[in-house]
Amino acid sequence: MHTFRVKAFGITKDILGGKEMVIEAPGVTVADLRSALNEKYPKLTGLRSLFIAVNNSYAAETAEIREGDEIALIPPVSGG
Amino acid sequence: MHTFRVKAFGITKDILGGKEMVIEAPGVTVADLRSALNEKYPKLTGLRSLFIAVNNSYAAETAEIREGDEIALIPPVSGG
Amino acid sequence: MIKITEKPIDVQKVIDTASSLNAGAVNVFVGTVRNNAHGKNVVWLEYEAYETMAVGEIRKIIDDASHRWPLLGWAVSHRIGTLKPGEVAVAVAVSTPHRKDSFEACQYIIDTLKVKVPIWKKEVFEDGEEWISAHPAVAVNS
Amino acid sequence: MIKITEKPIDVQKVIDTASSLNAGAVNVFVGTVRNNAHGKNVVWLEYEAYETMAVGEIRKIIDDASHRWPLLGWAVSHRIGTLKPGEVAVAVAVSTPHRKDSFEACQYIIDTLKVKVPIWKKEVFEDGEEWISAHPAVAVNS
Repeated sequence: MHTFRVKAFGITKDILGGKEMVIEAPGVTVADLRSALNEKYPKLTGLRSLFIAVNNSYAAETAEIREGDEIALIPPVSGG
Repeated sequence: MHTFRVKAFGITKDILGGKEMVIEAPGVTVADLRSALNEKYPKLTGLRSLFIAVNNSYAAETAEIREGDEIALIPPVSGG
Repeated sequence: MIKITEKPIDVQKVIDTASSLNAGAVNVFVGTVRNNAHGKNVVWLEYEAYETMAVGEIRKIIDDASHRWPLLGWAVSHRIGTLKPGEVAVAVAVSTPHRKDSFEACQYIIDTLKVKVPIWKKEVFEDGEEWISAHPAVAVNS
Repeated sequence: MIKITEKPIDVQKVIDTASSLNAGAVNVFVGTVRNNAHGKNVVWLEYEAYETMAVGEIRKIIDDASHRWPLLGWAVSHRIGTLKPGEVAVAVAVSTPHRKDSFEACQYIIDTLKVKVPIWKKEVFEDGEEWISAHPAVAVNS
């Protein structure tokens, strides 16, 4: 298992119950992390969308996360 | 002959040589006034356009001008 | 608010006048004097208006815009007299519930103002001057 | 200038920052908090940003806009924290040589900001609150 520290914003902060959580995932891709998140917090699947950002940029599902990367959950944005 | 007092703006002020001029025209329509103006000040025909306003609105060529109407020459506008 | 004025335009005041508590969007267009035209340096501009008619024509444009977009507030201010490069010649602001309408309405107002409202500008260069758009071909009278 | 700030936005400063002596046009979009949404009274809004990423995403949008339109100046300021109805949430200003480009570039920037930049707002009503657009159907959690 791999351990990731994940920042949460907006409604994901409410769903995860905090600004930053530690998540265990079976693999190192964004998709692996997403699966682990959805399993632990099923309410995430009810969102209109959920992007995962790595190092301040939107990440593809196939991207691999490395140690020290900054990971963040991006629920539907609503700025402006 | 009919006598009209005409306000001039922009380049027409330069062509007529003043802010307000008295023009004699053979008829009472805007077209009559335009003919008289073009004859007296041929440089007006070199303009990209020339509208005539009566009482603060653009007037049709067939409109009749009455005593007391405010008449103005509107060369191509360039506000903004 | 429709204003034709010799005094510098207070853009913030134009925006405040157009704003509304029911609006989510304000779009503002500010037209400024450029320091060059046709490759020549502009020293200053002279703006002249047929004021009573200009106010009436702007009012017609606002009325038309009000029928096409849900305007909650608006303001148009046009400067006349002598303007130096960088100074504000015109400011248009509108507020609407949503942003797309604010862009469309503001653009309609300034586009129409530029073709209908009796205001004229003369560019003064170092070696001559020219009433803008007066003649079919651009030529500088020196 | 890209700014994410808890302090009230000074729209005039945003405009001044975007202005340029070579520009003839400045377009400004101001997004304000409406006093109602879905027919309910909005008491206040809470804006939250993932600041480092938000600044980066706005920079990408400006870079894209700079490639599509001749931007001579620009400024984007977004407020975060607690906002009351009537307050300015975002201000975008761009200057270009001619006006059409200023409208298009400003609209592109705000449209793209609204779908890409990680900023979130929660509407707080008298009887509940809601993270805007979070769920497929609009529903207010009471």
